[in-house]
Amino acid sequence: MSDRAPSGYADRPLVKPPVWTWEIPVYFFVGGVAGMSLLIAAVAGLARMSDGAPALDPLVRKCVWVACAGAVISPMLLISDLGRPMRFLNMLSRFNVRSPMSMGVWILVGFSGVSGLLLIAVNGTIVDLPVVAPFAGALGPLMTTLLICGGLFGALLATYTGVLLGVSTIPAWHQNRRRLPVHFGLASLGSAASVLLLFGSSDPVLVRLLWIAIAGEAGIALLSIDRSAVARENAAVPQWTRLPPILMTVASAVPLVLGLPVLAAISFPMGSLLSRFAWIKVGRLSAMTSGSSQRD
Amino acid sequence: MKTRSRDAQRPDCARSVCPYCAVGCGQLVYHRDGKVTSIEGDPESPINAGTLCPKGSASKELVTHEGRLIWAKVRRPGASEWERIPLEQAMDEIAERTWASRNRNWVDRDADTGERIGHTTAVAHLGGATLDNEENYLIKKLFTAGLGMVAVSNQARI
Amino acid sequence: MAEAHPVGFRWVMKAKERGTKVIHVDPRFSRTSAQADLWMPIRAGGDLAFLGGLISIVLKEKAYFAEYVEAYTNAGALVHEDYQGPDDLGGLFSGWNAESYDTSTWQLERDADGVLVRDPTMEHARCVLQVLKRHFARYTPSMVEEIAGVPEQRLRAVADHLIAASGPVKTAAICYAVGWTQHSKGVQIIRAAAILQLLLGNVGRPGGGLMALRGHASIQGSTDIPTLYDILPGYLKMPRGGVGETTLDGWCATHQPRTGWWANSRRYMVSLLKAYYGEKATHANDYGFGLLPRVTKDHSHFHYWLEMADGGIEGLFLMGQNPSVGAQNGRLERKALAQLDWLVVRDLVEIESATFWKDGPEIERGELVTEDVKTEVYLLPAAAHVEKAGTFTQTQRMLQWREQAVEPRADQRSEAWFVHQLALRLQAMARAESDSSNATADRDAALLSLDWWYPEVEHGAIKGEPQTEAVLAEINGWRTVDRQAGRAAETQPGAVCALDRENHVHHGPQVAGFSELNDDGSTACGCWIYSGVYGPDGVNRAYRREPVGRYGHGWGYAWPMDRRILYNRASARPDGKPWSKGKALVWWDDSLGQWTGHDVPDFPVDKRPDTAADLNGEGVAAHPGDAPFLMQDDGLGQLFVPEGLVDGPLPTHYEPLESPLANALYAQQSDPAAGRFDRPDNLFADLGDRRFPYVLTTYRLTEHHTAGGMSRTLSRLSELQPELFVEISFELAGELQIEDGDWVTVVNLRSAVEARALVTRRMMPLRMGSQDGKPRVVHQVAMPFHWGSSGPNRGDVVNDLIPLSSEPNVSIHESKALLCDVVPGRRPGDRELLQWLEQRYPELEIARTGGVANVGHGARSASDDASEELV
Amino acid sequence: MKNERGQRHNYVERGVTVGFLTDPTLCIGCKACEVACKEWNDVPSDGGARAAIGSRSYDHSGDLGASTWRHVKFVETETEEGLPRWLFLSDVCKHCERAGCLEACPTGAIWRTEVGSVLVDDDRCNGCGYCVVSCPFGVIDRRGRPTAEIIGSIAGTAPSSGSSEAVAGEGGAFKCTLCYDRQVEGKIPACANACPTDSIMFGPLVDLKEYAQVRVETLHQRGVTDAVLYDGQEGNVNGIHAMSVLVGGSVGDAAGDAADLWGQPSNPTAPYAYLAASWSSALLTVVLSAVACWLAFVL
Repeated sequence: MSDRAPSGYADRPLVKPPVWTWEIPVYFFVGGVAGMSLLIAAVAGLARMSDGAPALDPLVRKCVWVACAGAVISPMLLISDLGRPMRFLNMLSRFNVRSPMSMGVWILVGFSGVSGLLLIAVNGTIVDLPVVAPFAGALGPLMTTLLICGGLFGALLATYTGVLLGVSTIPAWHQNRRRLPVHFGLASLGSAASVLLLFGSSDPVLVRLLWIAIAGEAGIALLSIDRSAVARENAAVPQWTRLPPILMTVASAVPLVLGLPVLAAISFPMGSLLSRFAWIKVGRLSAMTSGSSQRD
Repeated sequence: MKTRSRDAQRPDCARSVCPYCAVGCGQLVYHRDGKVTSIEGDPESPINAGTLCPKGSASKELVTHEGRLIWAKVRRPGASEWERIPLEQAMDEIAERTWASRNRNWVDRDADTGERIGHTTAVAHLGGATLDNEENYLIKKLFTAGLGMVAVSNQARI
Repeated sequence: MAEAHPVGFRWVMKAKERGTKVIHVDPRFSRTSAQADLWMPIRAGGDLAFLGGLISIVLKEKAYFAEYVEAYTNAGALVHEDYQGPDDLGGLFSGWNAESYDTSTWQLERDADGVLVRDPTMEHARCVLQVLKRHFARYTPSMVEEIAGVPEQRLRAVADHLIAASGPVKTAAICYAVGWTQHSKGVQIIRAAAILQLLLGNVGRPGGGLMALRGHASIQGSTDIPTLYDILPGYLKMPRGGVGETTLDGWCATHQPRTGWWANSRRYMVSLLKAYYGEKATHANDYGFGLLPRVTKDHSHFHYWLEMADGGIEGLFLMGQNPSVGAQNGRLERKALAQLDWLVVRDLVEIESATFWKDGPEIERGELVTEDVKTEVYLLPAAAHVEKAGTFTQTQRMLQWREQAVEPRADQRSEAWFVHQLALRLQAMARAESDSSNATADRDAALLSLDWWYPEVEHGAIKGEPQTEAVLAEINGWRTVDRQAGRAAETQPGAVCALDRENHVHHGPQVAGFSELNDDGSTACGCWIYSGVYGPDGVNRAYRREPVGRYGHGWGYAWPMDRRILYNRASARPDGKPWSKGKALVWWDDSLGQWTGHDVPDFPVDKRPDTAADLNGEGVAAHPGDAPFLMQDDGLGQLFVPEGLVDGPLPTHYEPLESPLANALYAQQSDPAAGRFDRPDNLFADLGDRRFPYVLTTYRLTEHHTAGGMSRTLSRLSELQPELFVEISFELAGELQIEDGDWVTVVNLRSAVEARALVTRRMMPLRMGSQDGKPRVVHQVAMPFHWGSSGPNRGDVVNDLIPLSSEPNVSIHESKALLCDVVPGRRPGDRELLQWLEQRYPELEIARTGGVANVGHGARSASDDASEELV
Repeated sequence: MKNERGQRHNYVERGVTVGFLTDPTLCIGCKACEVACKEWNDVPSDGGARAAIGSRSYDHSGDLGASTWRHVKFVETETEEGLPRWLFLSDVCKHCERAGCLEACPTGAIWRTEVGSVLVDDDRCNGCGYCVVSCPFGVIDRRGRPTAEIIGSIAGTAPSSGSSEAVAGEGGAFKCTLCYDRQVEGKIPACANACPTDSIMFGPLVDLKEYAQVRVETLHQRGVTDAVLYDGQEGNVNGIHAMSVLVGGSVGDAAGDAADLWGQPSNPTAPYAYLAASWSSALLTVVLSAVACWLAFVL
């Protein structure tokens, strides 16, 4: 036998790369921000309860506005990425627990519904309507349940996208199936806080939330430096995919320490958005190098 | 769930033979409304028992692809493009040219021995291995037995 | 076979599953080799030496099937005393007179009554078997290794398998294709295989024989009913000028032997003439024999194409062939088309041969300028196989009728329609001219006598289509009707398509077979070997679809007389009993007093096996009851061929016309009778020309079809093989420093072709003897030839690399064994290609300019000794 | 066991689970299966991710995908004596017993037919692409934009004829349908029907499984000692309906390196294996972030 290896298929990709384009990473970011802002609204509303009704202070109002904006933009992004956009309603024809895509769609529907109601509720016009008057008493608990549901849907919307990638055959994704939801959740929390800061809300809570997110991201970054997916060692990984962790930790912490929260509120969400693109890119590379001869 | 089954309403099915190599695989040519819908092996043929090779399997595309010539064309001497020509006019022109070239180069007798030759070598023919026996018979009958053309050849050269 | 006849290979695979050994001999390890038990790499051009080696082993070890050989072949016949073979005359046979052979010294001894003298013991010094033994004595295993590159123990393995699979109880089959025929000694290679099969007793027996795997759907049909220059339907020879064949009797003198089946030639020729000229063929005018044109030289494809290249041809009909890509020396072929006054191309697609004036390589290279090409080109769409009814004849001689599925569109027509419409017009012109003046009576006698009676049918929007069944009926043959004696009221029973275009009764009942044909004008038959396909019972046997039994009788119609295995009398012992129970095919049944079996007996049905030869009998009657080979004059298998081959009675190894090796066996380098068409645009590399160190061979891929017109235009086949490539061994790729997938240019004295390198272990350098002390290694490269300059999937034309040449007997070209050089990188662009070629090989420029070499052309090749030329 | 081409079967009515068994020791690499499949199903030309010449012997189809539902693979290797050995295998969608694509599909377009095959309903599929990243064998793909561009941009081979004009069925996910429409007619799939040497065997899965064991055993007796059965029992797809014998791997190995040689996963894992871990992590994050927010507010 000569030393010549047989021409086989060991170096050919075992699995197909994702077909998604830019709309999906943007949706991950927008959905995440919208989701987490509703969580912030919920906690804010409940934490500052007064006489049985959640406080609808400016922060909560802003959060609901951000959530609603996300609830409008997200479906458009998802639908535009579909191979056949006109058939998006087919997604609502069944509820498939085993499919993160199907669950995600229903989470988004739930989230949009609740944030819509909250938008109306928060603007107070509903309260003066004569027809609503007799139920005035029930408004407080209604608002509470709405906020709780909103917060829940919001947090799920921000984290299910991690599951969407984690539950796949792409090696770089499924090997990080536990880390991705946490990472997307924290990134969304921090981004939501940053967005609210940028919208002029000076509530000190936001800075604390940003700190929490930065700390979380730093933890994840430390965890993944040691081993992480095949993507890291793979030479073909472009350099910019290493940027997001830095933006979301160091580049955000320093401005905060220097008392320039606005700077941090720009750096963190940028890192978060870039991170979504990085995970899609790494996913593609991982698929293309999934051949058995390249298995790490 | 719409099944695109071609045989649902039993279109006619012609029994044919593959046009590619000389193994002679039997083919079933399904067609509907004057169009070929699919071609597959004839299961009863003792030669191919319903199977086909890649070329035989591509027979449907062979007879339906848009690259097939549809209209008669002529290229006039020196022209740089084709031009359309009615088929009947093309046949007339071809007949005239054949008649003229053959008569201009008719060899009736051998110059030295006077023996009757009765042929022309100025009009030639090539082809035949992909044609039907009936077509080759008519070609040889007209060209050789009729017009006296001897430069008649095809891919076989036996 | 798996490459070009995949479904044929189905049955080899079925046999292999039941234990049959499959041996594949090929310079390239192909998809056939992948499933073979034994692959035999061979130097292209060494096939005859390889077969000679096997024959030599079979003869030396007396491993031949003695009883079969003694009874059924001319092994015992005695060769003429003055016969001398290649060993005596340096590679030539006795009778060579510089141009051709005088075959008188090849004749076999006959007694006073003309019967062959045969030595039953086959020991006589001059008997064919001993001549054969001496002839192949020097084809020893070591010699075969030196010539063909086949290692000795591998040759031994093949011999052992063949011998073990032969004899009374077993049979071995040999299948071959153009890998053997497309050589300058092609016919002799087939002859060597025939000798091997006769010696092993495999001819005429089930699972034995020699099968040609032919390439086109009806190429067998196109030689049975030939659009060829030298034969008429049924392999009757065309009359030749200057050899005393002015009359039918003259023709019969040379083509109607007293013994053997060909004794019936006269009846077949007269019947054919009655089919051609109908009532105009009478006893008085020698049945119109004089109307047939005379052949005066070789009018086959290459010969008349060279006349065309020199402006000697005005018009050409291309009907279903694409010579610009499919024929050899493509540059010469395409430039010759530009010399025509008019060209008619009938094809499914716009093939390269129709667009040579528009986008052919010569236009790109400036050798032809569109405006200067005066050829008028008619491009007429052809109907596809599903758009017309008719018969194909496949490679086992079986006619199969195709039903028409759909109508052709717009101007698409069948060839039958085209020829019919052309015939009507030409006959009208002839009639018009002959009415006005009878000066042309002699010239147009044939055309006016032509019996163009065909009734027309209308289908879809098409009018004037000749009825295909009527043509098949004419091919089958009928009893003629004397039409002058008043119109017969109605058709007679057994007549088929009996009304002509004017609805008059045209002919009588069909004949049931060629045994009913007469030479008195009472029968007409378009092709005697097909007679029986459309008999008096009105059944179109080519249309039958009920196969019965092991050989599928009842499906289609195998000529002659639906017989599936020819010479099957040889599947029984001389006494008529089968050689063995397992291999019984046809045998004598005493109770019936007839031959019977699983196939139509290839023997007079009621002729007892022990019948003695009738000394003055006619035809087959002259043969004894144990002479299976009816077509041969003596009814015996011809190990030694005294008559009929122009380059020798026995196969002899000669080197290809372009070879890296000197002929190791004889002084004569290549087949003396092979044609080289020595012309400036058809040069051959000389022996030992170190500028062309590699052997080039060409082949077909499963995914494409010959010149590509029916495959490169289809997306589903093109994407399977999208680009032209050349298969190169790892060793050669190492020497040339090229990687798998790189561009390389394959170049020789004809042209240069660029292709992707497919570096593979399936091409192996061959160790062949030694050269100045060192073991000699010969590299081979292999290229598929499907690509051309038109259509969606384009590439260089590999046939541009191959010179015109012609094998002595059938003038087939040699495209399987040539020389080339392989240069890394793509070839120069079309504009600079010719200059680049002439720079590399100055003799090209000398040939083109007629002798003036331009000094300014830079580097000279080492072998150039021309004196310094002024610019 | 033989492909029944003459008679019509009634597997669909009787709900018999059917499948393929592909035997490379009978395959002659002619690709009739690729062409017959495309002709019957009108699959457009796969000008997309074309494997350039020279990278894969005579295999220019590259990979299974949206416009290549049958794909003959070519492996050039050597025998012990150093003679060439050329192996062919016709690859196809596995129609897994537990299919990743089917479970991932949010619209219910991918369903399991009465004969146990996994079928994409082209009228329902909206091209979300999630099945593409859920197939452990890398078979199903979305046709037209952007897969070709993505692969092209990464693999550095720009799609050779990446024609821009719309491809038939663009935007939908496609794969082998096991010729469900032919089966409804009682006919066998187009690829098995065309296969000249019956290397592709179609029939009830139970019979195929039984025949496969016998075939592998016969091959071993005949000296093809490296023949192994690849039936997807490893991994979590619970077996595949398109089995194949694999040759060319090391002798007596479980299907490990033979699978690698032929580019098949030796341990195919459908993504449902990751659901629990990933969702639990997500839910944990929901709770933790809620708590984090609470703390941020309360402190």
